[in-house]
Amino acid sequence: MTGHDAPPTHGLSTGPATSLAYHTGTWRTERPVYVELSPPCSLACPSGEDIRGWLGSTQEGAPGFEAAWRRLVSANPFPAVMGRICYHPCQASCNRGELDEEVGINAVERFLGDTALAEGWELPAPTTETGRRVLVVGSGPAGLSAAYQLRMLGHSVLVREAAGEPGGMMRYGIPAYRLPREVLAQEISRIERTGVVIECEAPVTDLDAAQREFDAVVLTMGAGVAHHVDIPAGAASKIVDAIDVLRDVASGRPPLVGRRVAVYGGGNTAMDAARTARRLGAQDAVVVYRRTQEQMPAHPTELQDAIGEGVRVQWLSTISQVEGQTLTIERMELDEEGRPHGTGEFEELDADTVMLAVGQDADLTLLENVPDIHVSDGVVQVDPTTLMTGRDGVFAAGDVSPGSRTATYAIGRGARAAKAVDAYLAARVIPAEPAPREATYDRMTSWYYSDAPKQHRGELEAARRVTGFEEVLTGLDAEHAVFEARRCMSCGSCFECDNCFGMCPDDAIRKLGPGMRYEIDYDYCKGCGICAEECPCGAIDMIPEVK
Amino acid sequence: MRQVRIHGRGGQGVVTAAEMLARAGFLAGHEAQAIPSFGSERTGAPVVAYCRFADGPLRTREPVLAPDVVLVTDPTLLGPVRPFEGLAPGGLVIVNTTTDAPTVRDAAGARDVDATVITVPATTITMTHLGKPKPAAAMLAAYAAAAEDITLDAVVQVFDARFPGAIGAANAAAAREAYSYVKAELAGPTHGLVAATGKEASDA
Amino acid sequence: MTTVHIPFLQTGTLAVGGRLLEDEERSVQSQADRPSSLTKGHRACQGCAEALAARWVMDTAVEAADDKLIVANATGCLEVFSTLYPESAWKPPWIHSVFANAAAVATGIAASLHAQGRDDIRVLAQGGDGGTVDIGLAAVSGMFERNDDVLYVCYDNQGYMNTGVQRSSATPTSARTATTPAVGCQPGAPVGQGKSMPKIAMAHEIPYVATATVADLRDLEHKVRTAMSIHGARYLHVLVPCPLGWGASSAESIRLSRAAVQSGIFPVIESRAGELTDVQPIRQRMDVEEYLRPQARFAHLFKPGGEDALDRWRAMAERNIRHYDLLGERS
Amino acid sequence: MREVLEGSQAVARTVARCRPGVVCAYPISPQTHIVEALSVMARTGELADCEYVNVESEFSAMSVAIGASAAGSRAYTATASQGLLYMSEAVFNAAGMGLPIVMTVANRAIGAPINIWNDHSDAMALRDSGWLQLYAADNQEAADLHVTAFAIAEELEIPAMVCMDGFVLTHATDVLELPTQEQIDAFLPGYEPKQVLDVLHPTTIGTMAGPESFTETKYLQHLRFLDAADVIQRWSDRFHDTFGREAGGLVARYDAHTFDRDREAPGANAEDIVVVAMGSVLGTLQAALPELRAEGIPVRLLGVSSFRPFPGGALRDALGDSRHVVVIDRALELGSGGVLTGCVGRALAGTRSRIHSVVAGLGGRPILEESLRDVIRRAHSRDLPTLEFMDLKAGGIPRPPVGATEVAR
Repeated sequence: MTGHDAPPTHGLSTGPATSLAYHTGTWRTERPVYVELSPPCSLACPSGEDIRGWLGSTQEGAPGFEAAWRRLVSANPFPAVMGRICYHPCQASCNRGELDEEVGINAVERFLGDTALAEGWELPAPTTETGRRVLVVGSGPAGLSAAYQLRMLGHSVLVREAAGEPGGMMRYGIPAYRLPREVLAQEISRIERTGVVIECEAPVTDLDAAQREFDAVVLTMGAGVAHHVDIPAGAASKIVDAIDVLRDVASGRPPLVGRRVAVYGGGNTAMDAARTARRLGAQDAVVVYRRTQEQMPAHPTELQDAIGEGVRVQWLSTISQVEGQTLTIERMELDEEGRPHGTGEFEELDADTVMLAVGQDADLTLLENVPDIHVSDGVVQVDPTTLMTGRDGVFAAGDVSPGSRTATYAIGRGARAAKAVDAYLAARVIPAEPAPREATYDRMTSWYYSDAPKQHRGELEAARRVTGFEEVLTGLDAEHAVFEARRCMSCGSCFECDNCFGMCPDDAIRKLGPGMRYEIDYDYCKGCGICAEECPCGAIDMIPEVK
Repeated sequence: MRQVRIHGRGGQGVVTAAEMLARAGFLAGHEAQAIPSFGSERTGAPVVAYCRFADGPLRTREPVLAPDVVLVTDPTLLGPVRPFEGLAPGGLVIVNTTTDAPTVRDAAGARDVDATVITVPATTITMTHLGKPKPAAAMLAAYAAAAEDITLDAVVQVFDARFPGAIGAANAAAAREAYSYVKAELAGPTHGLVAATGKEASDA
Repeated sequence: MTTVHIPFLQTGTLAVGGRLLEDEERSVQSQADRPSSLTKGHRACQGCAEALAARWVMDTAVEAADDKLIVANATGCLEVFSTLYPESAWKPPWIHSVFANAAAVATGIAASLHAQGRDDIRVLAQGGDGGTVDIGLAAVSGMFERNDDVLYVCYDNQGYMNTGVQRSSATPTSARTATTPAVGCQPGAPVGQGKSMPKIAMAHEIPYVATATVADLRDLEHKVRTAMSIHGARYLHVLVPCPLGWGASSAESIRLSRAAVQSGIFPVIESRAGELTDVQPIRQRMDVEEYLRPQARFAHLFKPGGEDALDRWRAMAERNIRHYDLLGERS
Repeated sequence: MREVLEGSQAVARTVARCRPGVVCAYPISPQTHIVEALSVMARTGELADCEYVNVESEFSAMSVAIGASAAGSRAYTATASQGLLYMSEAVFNAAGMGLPIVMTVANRAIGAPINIWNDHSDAMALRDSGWLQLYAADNQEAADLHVTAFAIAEELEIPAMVCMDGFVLTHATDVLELPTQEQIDAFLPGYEPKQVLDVLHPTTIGTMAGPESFTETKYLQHLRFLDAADVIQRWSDRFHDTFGREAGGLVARYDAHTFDRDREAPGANAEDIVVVAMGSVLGTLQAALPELRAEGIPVRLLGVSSFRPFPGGALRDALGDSRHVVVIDRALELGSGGVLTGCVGRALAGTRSRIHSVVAGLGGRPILEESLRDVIRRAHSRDLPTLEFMDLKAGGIPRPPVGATEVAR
């Protein structure tokens, strides 16, 4: 060389990966940010289950089942029960329904519940004992949910039940072909093993006394009293309350209902009553309902199941008179606002028994002399946040309080009451919950989800069903349950599909390892937005850089 | 220095002939140089090549302008390419033809040029042995017979080296026949195959 | 062409990875310690699919070659944005010579390695459509016909994007470019011009020809792996949307690739020795509009007078669907 | 061993003995015989451990050589004329990347009009390509130069063209002595690339340089060219010491009387006319000039062996006190004069030298000894213009005979 420096190699060769010196992050006008949104299933779940979470654990197969179940029972101690009787509003709102068919959440829940029973998994023991005592009045789903959650929080809980067996409507209102008694008993006794004490045939009659004995009281007496309508009826007519029939059957005293049964009403109890009538020997079970199918409160699956078992439905019909075995039915029509009105056209229907299923009322005798607890519309009025009644330290949840009368809702309200009681006992205020951001379908990139139809649970042949109270729906096996769980799109929550990591043109995303998700390297991220666009579950937001 | 010019047609092995001549000259103890003059012409077109022998270094790259020896491998070229042009006085012209020297001189318009003209039916001879109209070996053998620059052995040797085997042998046979032919004719001038000027006749 | 059998998972083979996958089922791109052969700090435009495809291709090739890969790169965006002295975004040994000669440089490297007895070191050449289909075609064709041991990868963004979006012979009909403006009676790139490089490659009857897009990583990785398992001349043609040149949002590069495939516009195929051996069927049929409309270069198709051009696009899609049986109607 | 060989054969055999790893071949006259000969040797095994690649163009020939060189092989190709221009982009590129490729250029004119014969306009067109250009005066030197060219190029990491006159040398047969395999193995070091595409030590070759670094890149390239003169001379000396004959170097000096090549020949005197030339015309000059000496014309001969780098210093040394130079030029800078003359003129700037540019031998026009003597005589009698077209025909280009067209008939 001529005394001048020359580069080590010619033609301006350079070392590998020296571009790291150039930070392309300065080009960015928008930045990707990982977010955790609420999936529509959970938002729709009255029990507040972390459905996406427990489906996620289930996806891992057998090693994940127990973790899935534990995530599930943290909100709902009755997965085997609810996996059978829940009307799963989660599925109705499932984003996967937009793609092919909704995820069979309920079936997976039942699978987990049954698996837990088979494996003998126990609910967790409380980690502390507060020494505070709480009385729960009633052992239906709201009561047991509240009792379980209170126990988990370390309180000592006594449940007093007026009936001979615990379970409330789960036991007395839902036929065994939908919920085998053994399953219910196992899940209740598992709650008892956490330390919850249930006393049966122990009606609470004195609230003041109860309050002296306990630090808080939760009222969950339910709505087990049949509502009555006035129908002109002859003496020879046999008119019974549907809820009583169901209770009698559940108590082992099946009534005689005759060959032809008419059920009056359009709710789930009407469906249960009609299907039960078939099982009790009725060859003809007719549901008489004054409105249309679209308007009926019964869950569509219940209706379908009933029809599948030979139940007939007479729409837009009211029973105007019962004389002996003859019912007079008036045809109805809907006005512009969808309300039924009589048309003056009549027909007759033969029925040995008429079952009334036109609603149920709460048993409020305990509150008759308690002026500071306000009852309105037949239910106990509560603070919508704390569920506390007008009386300090007395809370109410379930069918006795306002809201949807389903077991699922009751479980959610029971849990909420427990939380409120816990805050009350600690003199805390329940913090306001942030408004959830829903993971809507339009955020999703559904392309990435595998094509997969829903795994339908097997059903007993209709002919076999009506001959007994055998359970109609069978469960999923493990393989199918995992398959079904894997249909979950994990809406709004990263499930580590690696799309963002793999599809970043700028190599600007770091993968942190299993369960740890990813980290964006903002030194290099140019903000192109591909990660957000191609995130299957919509878990990345692009937000403007503040300059 | 001896300078040779070879006229022929594309495909007759003119360039090979020049190279073989240089090789033969080298074997004969000379410095040697062969310069083909190339065109973009194809088979059948007139081609010329040059060769030089010397006993000292050969440096010039000039084409041969004043040849001591001219080889014409195709009698039809005698008119068009003027093979006698630039010929050194008393030069040697060897023509592949079945005719005689006077005919050659007439055809080339060189009736009075001071030169020795030798004719040899090289193609006829070559066809007999090789079966192909590639008369280079026969022509070089005729040259060996007519002048001291190269030897018949050298001609046979260079062709055998370039074309080992049957082709080399056929070329050698053609060379020997052509050599004998020219030697015979040089020994007995009565056939008129060697037509010389007055000066040449006394040399012969 | 979902060739990796994977039990049903949330996202199957369509996503990059998935936490439920076994190690051996994982794509190269899903590995936390993937080679990242084209690493961060390069200066590609936001959303550049070529940068993405190049990393995908090369990472797979590097893995398949057991880290023994040498790359020759044609002039073009990929070269310019990755190697502005003194910085280089490449990790493997890499050379850029000129625009038209990547294939020939690769041939030289392969020849050298063979002469050195290093057939274990593999050679990959890459360029854009201009460097491959137009100016580099002779060198590519020569490399093909000699069956040189080179995998040539063309990143087709359908134009000369590096120089400011001019038409190449890979620019599709009616696309607006700086040299085919959207004016006149036949706006955009002329009808009846252009050529199919994969078909040209197939005509050479080389051991392996395939097309791929950035819409299907596993398919692309599979094809690179397949190509790397073969010696001789191999060709991979990858469609890479260019947000700048196509007039699309930087976030849409993958979506557009998907639309190109699902509409039938870009057939994803495999060929061996000139024979068509595999075709990726359409999974969710899309209309060509889903591909065309987001691209500003086709905006004039959706204005009055654009109907004929749009019909031509539909016809093109139909022809591909028929020719390649993209809906699986014949199989 | 002295033997009779065609120039192309001599080059091909010598190249083979330099043990290239990759040879690229594309036919173009008058280079073709070289790669033909190499292809035979590749088949017979004489060219061992070498990949012989039949490429589809000169552009790819150079490109394949680039790849091969960058991958660590000694790479070789040969071309001429249009082929050199066709590969020119890659030619510049190889130099810019410092890849020590050796290429034979069988010098030939550039069209149009198309012309396959010899002159120097092809290599001259690429004089600024960053390659060394070493010119052979005869076939012995053409063969020998390849040995030193590999050594020089590889030491400098600058590619080298060995230029030999097309047809005049490539197709001429001469008595030569080729370096043997053993001699070359002892003389030429093995190729040890300083930059290589190595999977164990990856590097990026061929980056883009912006305005902030391009000037410096070129400046350093320039400095390396300055270094090249010493390296060329050193290898030439070494060759001379080893083989006992001249090959290359910067300039060729000749004895004032015998015109034999003589490295010890003194510089010219003040009264001397010095003929400067390059390539095979030097041989013709060697043959032509003694006659002028005999006539009493004080003429000296000086050959340019290395055209790139241009050896200004060595040229001035050899010219000594002479200020009268006749350059025989086989390439024309239109509107100006010979290309070599321009370089000589720049080297002699400020010396008040009288420089004639004699453009000769374009497109294969034979350069005749008598014509050369004529221009020197005229230079001596001060009758030679600064720019002379040797043997220019009066009346311009011959025209087709009138009426000799199909249309006219």
